[in-house]
Amino acid sequence: MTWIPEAASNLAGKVDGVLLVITLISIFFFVLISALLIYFAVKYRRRREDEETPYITGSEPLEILWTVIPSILLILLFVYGFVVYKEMRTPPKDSVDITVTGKQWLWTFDYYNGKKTLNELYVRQNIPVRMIMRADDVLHSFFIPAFRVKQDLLPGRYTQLWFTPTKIGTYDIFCAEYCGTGHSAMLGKVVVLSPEAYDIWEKGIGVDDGAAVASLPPAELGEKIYKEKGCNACHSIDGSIVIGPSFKGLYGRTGVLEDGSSYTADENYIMRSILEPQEEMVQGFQPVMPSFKGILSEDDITAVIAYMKTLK
Amino acid sequence: MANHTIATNVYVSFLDKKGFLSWFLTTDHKRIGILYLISISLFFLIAGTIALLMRFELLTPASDFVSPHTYNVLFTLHGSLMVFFFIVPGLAASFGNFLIPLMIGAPDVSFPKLNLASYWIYLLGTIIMLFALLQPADTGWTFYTPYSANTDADVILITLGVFVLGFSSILTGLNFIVTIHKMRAPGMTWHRLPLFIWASYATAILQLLATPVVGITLLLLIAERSLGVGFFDPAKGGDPVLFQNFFWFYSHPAVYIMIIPAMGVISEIIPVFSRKPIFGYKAIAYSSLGIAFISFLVWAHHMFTSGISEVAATIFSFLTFLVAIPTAIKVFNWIATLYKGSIELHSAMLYALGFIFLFTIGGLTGVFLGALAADIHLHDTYFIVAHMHYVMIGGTVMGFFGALHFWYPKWFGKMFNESVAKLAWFLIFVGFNVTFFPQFFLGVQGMPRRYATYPEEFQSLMSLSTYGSWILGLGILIMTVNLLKGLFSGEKAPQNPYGSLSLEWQVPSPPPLENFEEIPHVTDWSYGYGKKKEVDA
Amino acid sequence: MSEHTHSEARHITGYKTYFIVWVLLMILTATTVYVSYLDFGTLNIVIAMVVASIKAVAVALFFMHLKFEDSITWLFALFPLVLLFLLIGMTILDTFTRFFPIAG
Amino acid sequence: MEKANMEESHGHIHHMDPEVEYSSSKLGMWLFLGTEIMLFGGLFAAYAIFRAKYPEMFLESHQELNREMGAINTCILIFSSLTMAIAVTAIQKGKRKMAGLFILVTIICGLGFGVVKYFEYSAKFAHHIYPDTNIFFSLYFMMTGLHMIHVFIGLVVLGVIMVLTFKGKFNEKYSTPVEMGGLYWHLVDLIWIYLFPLLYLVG
Repeated sequence: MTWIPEAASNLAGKVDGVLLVITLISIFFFVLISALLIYFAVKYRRRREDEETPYITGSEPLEILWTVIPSILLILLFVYGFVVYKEMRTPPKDSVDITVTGKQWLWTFDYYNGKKTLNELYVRQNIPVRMIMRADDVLHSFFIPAFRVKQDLLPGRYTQLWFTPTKIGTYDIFCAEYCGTGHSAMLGKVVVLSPEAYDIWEKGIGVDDGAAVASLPPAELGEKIYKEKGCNACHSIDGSIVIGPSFKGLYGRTGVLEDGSSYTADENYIMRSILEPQEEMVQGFQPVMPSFKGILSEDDITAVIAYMKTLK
Repeated sequence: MANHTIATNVYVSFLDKKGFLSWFLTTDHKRIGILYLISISLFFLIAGTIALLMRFELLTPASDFVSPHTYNVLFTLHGSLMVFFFIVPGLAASFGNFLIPLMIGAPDVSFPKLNLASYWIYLLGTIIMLFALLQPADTGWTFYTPYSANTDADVILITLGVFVLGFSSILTGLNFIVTIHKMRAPGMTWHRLPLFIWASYATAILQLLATPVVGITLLLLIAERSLGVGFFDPAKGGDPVLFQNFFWFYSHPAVYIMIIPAMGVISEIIPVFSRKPIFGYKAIAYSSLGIAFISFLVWAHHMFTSGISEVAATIFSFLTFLVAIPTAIKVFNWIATLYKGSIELHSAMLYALGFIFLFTIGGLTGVFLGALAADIHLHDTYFIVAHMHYVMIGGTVMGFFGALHFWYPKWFGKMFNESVAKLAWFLIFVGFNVTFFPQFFLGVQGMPRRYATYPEEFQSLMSLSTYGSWILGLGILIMTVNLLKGLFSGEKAPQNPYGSLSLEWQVPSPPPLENFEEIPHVTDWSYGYGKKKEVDA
Repeated sequence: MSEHTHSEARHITGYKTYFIVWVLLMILTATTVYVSYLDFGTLNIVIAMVVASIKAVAVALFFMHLKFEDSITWLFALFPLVLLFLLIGMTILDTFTRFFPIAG
Repeated sequence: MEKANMEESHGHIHHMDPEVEYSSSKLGMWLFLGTEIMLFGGLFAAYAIFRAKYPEMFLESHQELNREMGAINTCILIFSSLTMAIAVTAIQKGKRKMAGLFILVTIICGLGFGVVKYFEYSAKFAHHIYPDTNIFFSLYFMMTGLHMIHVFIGLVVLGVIMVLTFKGKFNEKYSTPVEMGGLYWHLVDLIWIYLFPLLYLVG
């Protein structure tokens, strides 16, 4: 295990610099204080009951010394932290905009090129990206540890952050602001692609990358989609109700809708529920699910249904 | 030092009167202190048990012990109970009540009936809180909007409970300020006051003037849920970040309400067991006031990533660094007090030294969070959790345990088993570090806080943290049993077992009903240990 | 220490003083209502607050006898106002300096 | 240290020196008033922010408020402050009956304030204006509502003090509760002095 996640953005090295300097200063003071503490506690331990101790009540030069030195150090640290922060908060002019919307408990990304992805952010190596951020319901916080960036998303107002991804790879996106039951399941991935790979992704249809996925059996593809597109944040596979109904035994189930009519969870009902979730609400659930129109293809939905069928 | 009080064998101890009503209707500050002590200890144990449950759930990445919703309820309860029911009233109300009149040479606080009323209000708050447990909130102890305004759980009751508790805190602070101003014994000038009194004074100012702001904030949250008021609701033109501004205007000073009394305790324990005058008395005394004042000016350092303006973030970061200075001064002064002392490693002293050690880590990691760039990465991760617990457990709780062991003989007139106390200290110290030190690394690696489930890459450190919590829990259990056992079967405590010069040790243990047979005449400060040379500082 | 000196008899304010203060308060109330019908732009709120503050000071000094209190009372009467300005000032500072940088 | 010497001369410590008790109560009361200022402080801060954010809403919405009723209430409250101040001076001079009567006038004024407020609130509800109408009315109802609660508490406190005054519990030597009640009532007035222009007289 490494001390700190891989530095995969232009900002990461700079933040690490601040962390390192403070760490070194902290270690110095910590060692100094604890060494003195232990040394004094051992050296001056009480040996006899009637030991004489000197009447020392203070020392002005010493006290000025240990007021002034930490003060100077602290102000320098403030300046260092501020300088890096300023850069972190000032996106370059040539950055591309990607809009991210946080919703309990999904990330939706809208790209400058008209694409739309869910929970997976695709970025091109060495091109600065500015994230324009907004929340649909409650506070969320967009956090990519490998990039050392974090910013809360607010309903009713845009916030922003920026970074230039420098290393090809896949990194975690966490929601860092508590947002309810599915908070810890509000995970995403940021995929940094080489310029060539990015071009291919940009031209491709749908969001899944390549033939390897297409060749999966439908139920396995469905399971992959279930995990990657955030279905798992609200729908369990063990029968427990998190936010929405569990996928376990869902296929073929019958029941009553909000308007009193009955439904049978056949292929068509499930497809409608994924594309227009609010249209036919089952009694007892909140209308909170986003539409997956344009995010899941018909093949994807078929795969998800195939996966559901395996969950008896 | 004052030696006017004659310790006679025949006296009426404040503990002598028996019966429920003699406690429930008491206006004796020492008894009210005990009532608070029992209440806060109970909440400490309950909230601590909840913490153990949470750590048990976090042993593995999946949510296999409790559901995510239950986990969220657990950390909300743990936070709210620990913060509002244990640590905010904590040392200030229990030891503050017991010690302030004794230390300044007064028979009681200025308003004894108001003091009792404060405790009743505290009880009322706890009763409301118990009802809130029926449908517990899942908002976290910070009640951030808009989640707290929209969640299905019952947020109104728990916030109402905290609101009511606030009044207890305000009235206690008010009482202490007036007491310290008006009830000092003759000769007890400001610069002869024990440092615990300075600390209590600074704390009381914070209690008095910061608490009403959280009161109105929670009231507005209640109005938001019940009347549809929209100050924090973006859909109605409100601003969720405004809630955070208001909330932290109280809750940052509240951090100092929690820690300053512990600093006061440490400043009392160290000179006694070093047999040395406290080093830099005035610097420690004024730094308490300094910390209290600056603490009103740093609240937004909890909000650097929340969407506040960059200008505000910069100003608040700068002010945050300022608050580190008086804190550093205190630590250096404590260390210097040890120099050339005659140090006895009594269990209370071990807690005090443990405090310095852990609080230094807590303070230094605070510097990371004050620095803007570093905070962006570390905010809302386990680094915050670790830092906060190093300050709150490593600081306040260590101070609280230290105070318990130090003043135990005075308060209850009994002795506890010192060897067992040292063993418990060792377990607590080790267990605490094993629990929380790994969390700094988890935070740096990006593990967010308040996660019911977590990615597998964090498992080894998370499990280590859970194992540590078991050691910590065992240590606290042993300590509790040891102290309780002492109450029933402990030896009778002498009047002044450590040879302290402070006023409270010059009366019998436990102190008589109105503390002093005759109001003492103070002629010197209470830190006059050691051999004076020709030149007096 | 000033807080300990209570040797002088406590000050009793005369009815006449109260009456004068009351007349002043009424005149100021009339003024503030009158001014609100005129349009001075942003000055309106400034005038309203200045008038209100004069009234508040008059009430505090004479009705509440602050004029005759010791320095500690003054300290604790004024310190909350300092904090209040900090709360309002810093919150406003945050709210109205939230720039959203335009890139590209 | 006069206090020190005085205290020493007292054998029974629970009968605190009346001077110390008096000055303690007064200091305590002022501390409490500071708390009250901070309690309203959050609302004042919210007011400042939202007024700066939505000046048009404030201008438009405040026209729904009845300026005359606000002005009448201001006069009532200021007058009640005057009568309360007179009551304090009266009891300090030992005139119990006069003090009691002026407290009674103060209470009547407070009730009058409540009645006017009742009509104001009813008029708002009749026009379907509620706390959730917009931010301005949220502020209006929260600020005046919290103030109204303080008026009611003040009335209860003054009611008790009035009865005790008529019963002769207070005199020129001991008038602390009357003075404390007075301080509280003046604070209620003081807060209204700000609420009136902020809510009723928006430019």
